[in-house]
Amino acid sequence: MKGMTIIVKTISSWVKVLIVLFGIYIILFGHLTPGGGFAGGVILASSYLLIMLAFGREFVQKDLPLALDSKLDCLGALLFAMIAVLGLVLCDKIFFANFLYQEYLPGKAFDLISAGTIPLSNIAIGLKVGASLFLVIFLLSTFRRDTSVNR
Amino acid sequence: MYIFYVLLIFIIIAAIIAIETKNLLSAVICIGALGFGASLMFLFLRAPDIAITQIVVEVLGLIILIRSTISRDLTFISGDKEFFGTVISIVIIFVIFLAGVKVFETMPDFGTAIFAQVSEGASQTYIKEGLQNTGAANIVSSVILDYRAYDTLGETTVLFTCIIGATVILRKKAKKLLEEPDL
Amino acid sequence: MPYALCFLLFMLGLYCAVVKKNMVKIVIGIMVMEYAVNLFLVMLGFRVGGIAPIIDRAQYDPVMRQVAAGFVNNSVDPLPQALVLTSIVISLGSLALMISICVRTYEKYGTFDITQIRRLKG
Amino acid sequence: MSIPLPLFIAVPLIIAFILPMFGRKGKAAATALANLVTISLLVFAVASIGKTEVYEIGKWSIPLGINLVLDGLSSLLLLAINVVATAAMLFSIRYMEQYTAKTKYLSLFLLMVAGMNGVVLSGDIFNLFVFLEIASLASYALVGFGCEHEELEASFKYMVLGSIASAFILFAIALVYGNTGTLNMAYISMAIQNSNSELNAGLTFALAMFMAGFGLKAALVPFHAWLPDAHPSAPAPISAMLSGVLIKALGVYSLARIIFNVFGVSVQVGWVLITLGVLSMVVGVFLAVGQWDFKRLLAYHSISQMGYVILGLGIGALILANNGKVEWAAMAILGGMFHLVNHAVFKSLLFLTSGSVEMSTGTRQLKELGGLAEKLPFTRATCAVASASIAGVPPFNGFWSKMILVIASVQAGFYGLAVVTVVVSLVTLISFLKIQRYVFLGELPENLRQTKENKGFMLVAMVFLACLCLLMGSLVLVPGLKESILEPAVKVLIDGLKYSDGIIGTL
Repeated sequence: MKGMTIIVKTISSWVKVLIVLFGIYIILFGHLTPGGGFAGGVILASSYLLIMLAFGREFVQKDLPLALDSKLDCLGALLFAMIAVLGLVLCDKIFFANFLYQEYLPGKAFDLISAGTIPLSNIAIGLKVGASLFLVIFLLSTFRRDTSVNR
Repeated sequence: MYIFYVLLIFIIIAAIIAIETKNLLSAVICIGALGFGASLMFLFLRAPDIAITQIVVEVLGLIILIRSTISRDLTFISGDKEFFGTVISIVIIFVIFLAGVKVFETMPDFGTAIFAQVSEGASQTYIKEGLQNTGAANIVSSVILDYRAYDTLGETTVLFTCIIGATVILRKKAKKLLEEPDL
Repeated sequence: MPYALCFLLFMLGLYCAVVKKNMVKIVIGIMVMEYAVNLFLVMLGFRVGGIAPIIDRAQYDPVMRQVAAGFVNNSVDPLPQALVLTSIVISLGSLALMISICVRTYEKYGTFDITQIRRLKG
Repeated sequence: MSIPLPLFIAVPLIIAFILPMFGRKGKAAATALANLVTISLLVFAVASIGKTEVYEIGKWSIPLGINLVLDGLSSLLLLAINVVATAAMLFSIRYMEQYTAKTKYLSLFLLMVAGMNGVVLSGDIFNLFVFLEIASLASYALVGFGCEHEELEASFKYMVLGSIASAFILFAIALVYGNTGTLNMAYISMAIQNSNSELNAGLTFALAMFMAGFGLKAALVPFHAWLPDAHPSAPAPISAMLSGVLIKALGVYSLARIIFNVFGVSVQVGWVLITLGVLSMVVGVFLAVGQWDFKRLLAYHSISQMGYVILGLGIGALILANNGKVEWAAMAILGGMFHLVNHAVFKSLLFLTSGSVEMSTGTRQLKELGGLAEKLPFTRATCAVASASIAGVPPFNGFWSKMILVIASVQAGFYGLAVVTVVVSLVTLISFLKIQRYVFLGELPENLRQTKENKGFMLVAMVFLACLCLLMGSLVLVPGLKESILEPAVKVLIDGLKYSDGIIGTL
């Protein structure tokens, strides 16, 4: 797939920035407003999807190689699990304790930096979801091309 | 209240068209309509978190479904399974449905919210003390990432499992010749 | 009554998954079932004239560390919403896995019709 | 030494997240790491025998948060899961060399183990559902791991029925929430006790949906269509896991927990369980006799043997609901539980031997095999042990559990059921004599002259399970073992609704 016309390419490269920003906003403010890691992650994935549709797969492949993408996927999941285990280590042997809020950084209600581990978890989930959903769509769309050559 | 009926009937019509149409592409598009209807419904049910998530998931799910259906050789389908089996399934499903309708009459009415009637339910505490206990103004966020964060770990793992599973299913070569044993 | 309509949606999905013979149709049936369950769960937590479970600055008293009574008495149930978020993710994941199995099967057999995909007996 | 319960889930999860990053070069390291995880989980499981513990995640007291519950039943299942997982993982070291993407395989395997551990430890019904989904989704992907025609077809069939089952279970959870306003199993149980003696319509419907959903996961007879396709199609260690523990952890355990501890037993439920059990036993065994595919035959026997377990539970539930003698109910449930553990061991051993035969010869059609007794002496010996166990030949473990079931049904006055049990056992013996006859005895086909025995860890895994088959009779015969492993599990089920008092009371 070569990509689409110049109009689509120009517009989507602009829109991409907006979508990414919106996704990051949704992730970061997940504990204050509607949204959260999951919705934001899906939005991030769809921004890359837009680029893929407009510019073709090879372009995205250069920008975000598949191997890196699957590493990001593992990393996001690992981060979230680490937040859980850190509670086991730092906070009185309690799995999933919100150790930041309770012990180190209570923050002020309605501030961006508040609620302890909740924003951190949102970021980890956003990373994980964005990477993994993009990965699966990429796989599904490239798979068809390979088979059509084989048949 | 009537908005819920309108939306539900819209959703059900979309589902019926999606199920009965012979064209796979229109079936997928009807699923899109269903999903957006559901998203609106969530918005009217005062669940903005879910409405946002539903709408973005819907877009992504539609792309996944369309990717898999368009430009396959066979977008049109014909006929169901054998007649006898179909009739039996429909009868069984209809009986379960009637039983279900009877059951729902005994449940608390729509719009009365079961949690408000239970004395020591968890939800009351979430609403009253959620902000104080976790520091998050979005109570849903505080439930999924603090009170019930373990569920969310499970949810992340489910997604991870599916992605690993999809990469495994879609890999190019599954079997290889066995070299001489090294163990 | 809305519950019964929701259950009707669930049963439509079940009908589609059991009776149809096209793989994509079966996947659609399962999706419809999952939508029905999600709707049902959120409906359980709704109350008439409710507000979303997100606290405003105006509804919180930082000195007393208390939430305004208007919020406590009117907020809808946050717990089913949290469950539905989890369940939406699960259904998206299983959709991805199911579609990849379908696509791979299509590549092997050249059809989505399960009556023609019958290598296994019984 | 006390082990924090979340480690049962956290350790395999974290390693599973790390493993796909290893890539092709780190395959040996990844394999070693995965084996280390399963072995350490087994050590944890052994260390947790005889303990009762409630662990609240994130310091939130229930019903605010989620709790993990370790009691007799959970620790029995944990033991079974991790024993079979260890053996299957040892077996995969060499067996999975014939497939690509081994690190992903290991990751999925650990996710499945983590899911099952999560299911048996969970005290919250929605959390149970989430972990059930992890285990099921990992198993759908693993069934299709070979990506051949049959495997993909079986995987799709399994996935469709499994997803329908999950939707049923989730709907039932929603109904329970709509009627009781809580998700914690102890609180649900308390709400049911407090309301009045009869279940209301919504909860009855929820119970029916739970039974359909978990029945599908456990492949009881009206819902068994996916099992004979899915279990043989998977790679052999995965077949061992699926037949050995997955259907038990997701199906039977959850069913028993929901019926006995959450909703409480009733006469109707007892009869439904007995009917399902007898149907599964009879239909499964007669369908099995006619099979000519090694693994498919074994898969049908899984249905039949699960029938024994459900029959034991059903008789127990019926006696308890009728306020009969508790000792009799205990006997029946003991038989069921003991057979569950035994079946985990000998069925996984049988699948491993079938994998060994398939790997050496390249086929699993009984008609194409024969005379392998001299070529594959260890496989032959372990297969003979496992066949004797499943058919209930005296010194092996299967005999003891079947005998307990027969005694229990005679005590309870169900003479017909006792006869059915014995007859099904005889038919099982016949079909396993068929396996011995066609695989290991008879004439060696020309193309199998070069067959070599598999060496190394595959043998270790098979011999380990075979020794367990021989020794597990001692679980009921040696007094100390019975009280520490099986009795607590039976007691949890006998105590029924006291489950909630135990958990809420410990606060």
